[in-house]
Amino acid sequence: MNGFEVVRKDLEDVSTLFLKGYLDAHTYPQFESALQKLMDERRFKIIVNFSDLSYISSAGLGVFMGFIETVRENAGDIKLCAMSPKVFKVFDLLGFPTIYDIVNDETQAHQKFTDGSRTN
Amino acid sequence: MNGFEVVRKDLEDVSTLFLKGYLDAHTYPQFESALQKLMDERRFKIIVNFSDLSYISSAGLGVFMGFIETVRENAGDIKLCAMSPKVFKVFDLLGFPTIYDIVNDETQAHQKFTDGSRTN
Amino acid sequence: MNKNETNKFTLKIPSRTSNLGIIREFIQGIARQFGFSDDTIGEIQLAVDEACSNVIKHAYQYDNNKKIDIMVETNGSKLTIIISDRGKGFDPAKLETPEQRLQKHARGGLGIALIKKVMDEVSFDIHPGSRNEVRMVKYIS
Amino acid sequence: MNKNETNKFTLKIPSRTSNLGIIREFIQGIARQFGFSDDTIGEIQLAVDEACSNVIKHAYQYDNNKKIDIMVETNGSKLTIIISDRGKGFDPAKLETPEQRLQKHARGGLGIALIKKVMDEVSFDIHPGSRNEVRMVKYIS
Ligand SMILES: Nc1ncnc2c1ncn2[C@@H]1O[C@H](COP(=O)(O)OP(=O)(O)O)[C@@H](O)[C@H]1O
Ligand SMILES: Nc1ncnc2c1ncn2[C@@H]1O[C@H](COP(=O)(O)OP(=O)(O)O)[C@@H](O)[C@H]1O
Repeated sequence: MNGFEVVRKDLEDVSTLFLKGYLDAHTYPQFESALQKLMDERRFKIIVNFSDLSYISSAGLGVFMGFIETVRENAGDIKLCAMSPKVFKVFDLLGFPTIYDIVNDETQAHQKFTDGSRTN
Repeated sequence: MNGFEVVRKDLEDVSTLFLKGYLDAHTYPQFESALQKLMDERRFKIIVNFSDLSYISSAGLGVFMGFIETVRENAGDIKLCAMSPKVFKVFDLLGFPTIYDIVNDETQAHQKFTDGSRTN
Repeated sequence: MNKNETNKFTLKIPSRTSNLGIIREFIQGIARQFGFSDDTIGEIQLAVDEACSNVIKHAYQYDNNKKIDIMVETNGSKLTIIISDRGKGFDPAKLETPEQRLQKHARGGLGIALIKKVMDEVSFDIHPGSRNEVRMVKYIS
Repeated sequence: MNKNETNKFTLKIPSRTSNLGIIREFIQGIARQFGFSDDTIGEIQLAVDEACSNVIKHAYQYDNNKKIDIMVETNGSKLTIIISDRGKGFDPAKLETPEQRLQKHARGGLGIALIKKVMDEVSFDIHPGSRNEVRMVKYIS
């Protein structure tokens, strides 16, 4: 039940990671290695789709903090989309929306890359 | 979550009790008093509809055992219907199907009263 | 979770029927994590509910101030649960069968029979007044 | 459950991240029974998860043989949770704010901030090597 899964899909130069289940201090290394793999392949335009994520703790948030600098230094970004209100709340409580683009769905996330815009 | 509810519906001389939620050593007195009320009103043709019952323990089974004699002595019966496989299993493990009519749905339960038949 | 590592939980919980739901959820969390199917989880929850209901009713006669001790251990292919009380105890060899109870239309007396039907191993260790234990085991395939 | 009666649970659980899911389910059972909304249950689960993750990582440095002690008490309008360890302790006054962490793009350092945001009261009682406690309270309206 409290399992976790990451599925990746690439579309041109944008990679999307679909997160499913429970992202906590037990499961975050799986997410970390999916992101590390993208770094190794030099794919820096990343969308994380949260639609199937039931739970996140600070261990999950920490993963974003660990990669965002490298990603942005390489003209990329991590766009976050499709969070449930429960998951969004955790990001919001810690002020992530001022640092990260968090949008409603994947289409909007792709748009952000096409427009080249970033909220902050 | 682990709450319990009984709703009663009368149709002519047959009374149906709908059980909802979790029937255990904590909640069985509610079911018992619903049956006691039927006894007081001398309504002995009883259907128990389990379709919304998520859980039953032996405390719930004991309630049936406490009333069945009185009910049958008064030319009535308790017909059980619409059990989930999980709930049926508990009745089955203890041999209830040889003592009680357990049928698929309420229509069949009413039929049993109309036909005047009893399995055992 | 590495299945070959022993994972042992102990829970102390007030002896109240209103806590049975919490006990069932606690057991569900462990049994699911260990990998049992939903059907089997339901059986294990039932066995634990029955044993705890017995402690609340028979060992502590609804005295809310008493505590139930629940120990759950997962190890290899085996989930072991020990439920213990400090009540008056009983003689497990002297219980009627469910068939006898049912034929008599006697109320109750089915809990231990259910535990035995759904668990793979059930044993009792009775020391009236000091420590009465029911120990039950379920194997995972 | 009579809300004005104290209901106190204690759980001892091996210090392993694979047990975090079980801990969250245990907390959910109690918080739901007490009458909290699903949103609030989620917050309480998160706070407990964070505190236990800290014990596993910082107090016991992933040593599986250690145990986390969790005490949960419901009483009146109040749920109190105490999570304790026997590790090296820390100085809760010397933590950076989440804003500082985020601006630095520093990894981690957000757990205790989250606990403080979602719980109504949070306090620490630190005795390095013997007993370090985080105590948190949530009121029910
Ligand atoms: N923990 C216990 N302490 C004392 N007596 C017990 C305990 N568990 C079971 N018993 C005895 O065993 C009997 C059978 O238990 P059980 O099969 O669960 O049925 P019931 O609880 O409905 O009587 C009880 O009636 C009681 O006398
Ligand atoms: N139970 C504990 N034992 C020892 N140190 C702790 C404990 N809990 C927290 N700490 C210390 O407080 C710091 C901040 O904790 P936290 O905000 O949860 O962030 P993180 O765990 O990501 O570092 C930790 O880095 C650690 O040094």
